[in-house]
Amino acid sequence: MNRRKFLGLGLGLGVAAVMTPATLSATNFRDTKPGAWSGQNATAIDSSMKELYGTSATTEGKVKLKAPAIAENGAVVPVTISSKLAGKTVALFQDANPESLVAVFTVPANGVIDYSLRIKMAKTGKVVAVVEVDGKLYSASANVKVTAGGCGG
Amino acid sequence: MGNKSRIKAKEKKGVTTAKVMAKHPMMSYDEAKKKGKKANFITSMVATVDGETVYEASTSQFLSKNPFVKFKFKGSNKGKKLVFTWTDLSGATRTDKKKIK
Amino acid sequence: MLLKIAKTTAILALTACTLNAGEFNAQAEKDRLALVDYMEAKFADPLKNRYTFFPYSTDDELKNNIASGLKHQDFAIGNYAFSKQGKFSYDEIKEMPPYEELVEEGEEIYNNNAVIKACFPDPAIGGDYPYFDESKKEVVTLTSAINKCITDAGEKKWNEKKGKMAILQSYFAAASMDAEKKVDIKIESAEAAAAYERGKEAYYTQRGYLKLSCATCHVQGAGQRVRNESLSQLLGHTTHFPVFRLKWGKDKVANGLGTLERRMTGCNKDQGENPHKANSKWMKELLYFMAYMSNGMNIDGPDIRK
Amino acid sequence: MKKLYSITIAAGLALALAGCAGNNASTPSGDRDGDGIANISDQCPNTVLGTKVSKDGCKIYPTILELNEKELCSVDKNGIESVIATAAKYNKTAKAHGVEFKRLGMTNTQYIDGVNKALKTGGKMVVLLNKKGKPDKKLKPVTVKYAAERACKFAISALAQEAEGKTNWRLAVPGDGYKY
Repeated sequence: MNRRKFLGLGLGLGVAAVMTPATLSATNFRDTKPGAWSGQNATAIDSSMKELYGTSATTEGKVKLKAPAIAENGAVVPVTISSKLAGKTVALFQDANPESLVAVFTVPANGVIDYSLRIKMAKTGKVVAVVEVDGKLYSASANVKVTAGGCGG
Repeated sequence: MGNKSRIKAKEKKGVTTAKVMAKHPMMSYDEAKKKGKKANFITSMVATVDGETVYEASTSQFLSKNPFVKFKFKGSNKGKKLVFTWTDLSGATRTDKKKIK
Repeated sequence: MLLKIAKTTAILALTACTLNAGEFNAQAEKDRLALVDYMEAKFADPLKNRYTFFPYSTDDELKNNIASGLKHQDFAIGNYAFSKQGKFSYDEIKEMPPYEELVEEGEEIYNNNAVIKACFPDPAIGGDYPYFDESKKEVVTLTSAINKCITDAGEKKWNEKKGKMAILQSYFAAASMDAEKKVDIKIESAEAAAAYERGKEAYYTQRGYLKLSCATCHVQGAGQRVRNESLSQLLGHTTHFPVFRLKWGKDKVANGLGTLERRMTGCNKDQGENPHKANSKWMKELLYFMAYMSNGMNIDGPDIRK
Repeated sequence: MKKLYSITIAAGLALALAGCAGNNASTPSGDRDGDGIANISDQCPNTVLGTKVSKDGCKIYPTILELNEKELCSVDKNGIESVIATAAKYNKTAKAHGVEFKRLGMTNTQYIDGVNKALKTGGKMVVLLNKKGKPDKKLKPVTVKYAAERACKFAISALAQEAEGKTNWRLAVPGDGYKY
């Protein structure tokens, strides 16, 4: 990283910190990119990703996605996304529900890309995690089998 | 509105790990239709320490009921308060705090 | 000299005690050790011993999804002891399990209910039930003891399977785990031994239109699959109740917790039999046998299941 | 099954004793009912001629394991009333022994009740119930004949399995009958 870039980054952060109110500084991607969440393009991973990032071209790798191969219960599927990339945002998609996009994280200045969450999957499907670094997308995917779980009672 | 979020936050070697379980039905459109209720789910989660954002997520109806999230952030934060806020589709919001151990 | 006599007598008395207890639980102890041996042998090297223990499992399953080298205490967490895939989700969900607040609620029930508190002054009693009541000549489960306690005080009995009953028991379980209690079931009379034997017979007898015994799935079948369900083992079954099942808690979190009786009724129904009532003699004796099999194992409840 | 057997014997005994009181006339060494057992040892001195009897002169009932459920439960052979009566008879014992069958939401008692209700109202089908006791919309109703035969077989198999279990359950116990 050259000095200028470094300064620029520092300045950007400084400005952000000053300008945003203490509590809700959120960039709400639901407001800024509504097409990624609902509507005809939201139903598939590729088109939803395009709505969110302007492209669906991703490079496999540099992102780790942990998800169970067989979910204990489709209503509680634990997923963890981690990466050492200096990502700005992280997004999670799946194709087991009516719409694809599950969540978008904005990585804060002191943030670490190591996000866990529990998601719902209505059926067997694919989970895709994307880390965005300066407009470039890195991804990882995993298949999760969802069955009507558990014997008895 | 809503019930208190369960928060656990612990710092180790300059990295704080926070685990939060928000209390929310996370009623998706499909579930709402089946139950004859109105869809409502958390659409945004933000966590701050000393006013600085340490976690920020835009979320959907596909997070589990009483959604659990875990995240990490750097910095010397032991003893400070982690402030966690969620906002749902209806506009309701809830903020809870917990000291970082 | 006097001290010496006292000492000798004490030792003698102790020996007599062990001998006595040993008489009545001798068969049970033999059964328990044989079960531990069987499970350890079965999960020593599943791939190598597939023809003996896993005739229906695929290569892939045996190589990638079934753990090997399991020892006695490992079996306490049910099928997660060997199922690698299940264990991943289990560990993730245990990071902040949905029952935590229910345990707190159970503690509140306990602290605010003088009747319960008087009956159970020590909440860390997870490993002591079921026990054989020598005066009434019957097995008492934790559920039946709680219900007896509150009905004796003139209150209406609680649902034996879920709700307050399971929530209170989850606090007992957590308190027992904190106190590092182990399952400690005693057989101290011929009648108790007979109750144990009936429970054992019930466990190993085929029943229902599917002609399954409990053992078909949870002794011989442990580690194998029924559809996509990985079958847990009898050893350690009672250590972690009540359990929070994701399927039970799907609509209402408070319904997620269930007592041993709730789980057993479901299992009994799955055999294709009209299930026995939670407070029936049959159920209590079955649980008495099952709990004995887990003797010496750590209480680790409440826990999560699918 | 043993219990059922002993109940039958007890009932037979009571009948036989009552019978004895009225038939003192026969000599002790005679064989009043011609079953090959002398009156003095014949606990059932009035068995129908030709009946297979045991040493005590009473009719030998087939054990539950000897019953031919296919025959007994055939509606074509016995008529539906007889089949459902057989079902009811054996299921009562199965229930008392805690071994009654249940398939999906339906206990065997509910199968029997369903058939009886249909017979009363002249219905042709039996609606299957879910676990809440309400008609299960996902399952197709079955014919009365099918339900009656199933109820009959379920009742007999439950008892047969119980009887078998008494002799073979140890075969599954590690350290006992189960070898590996």
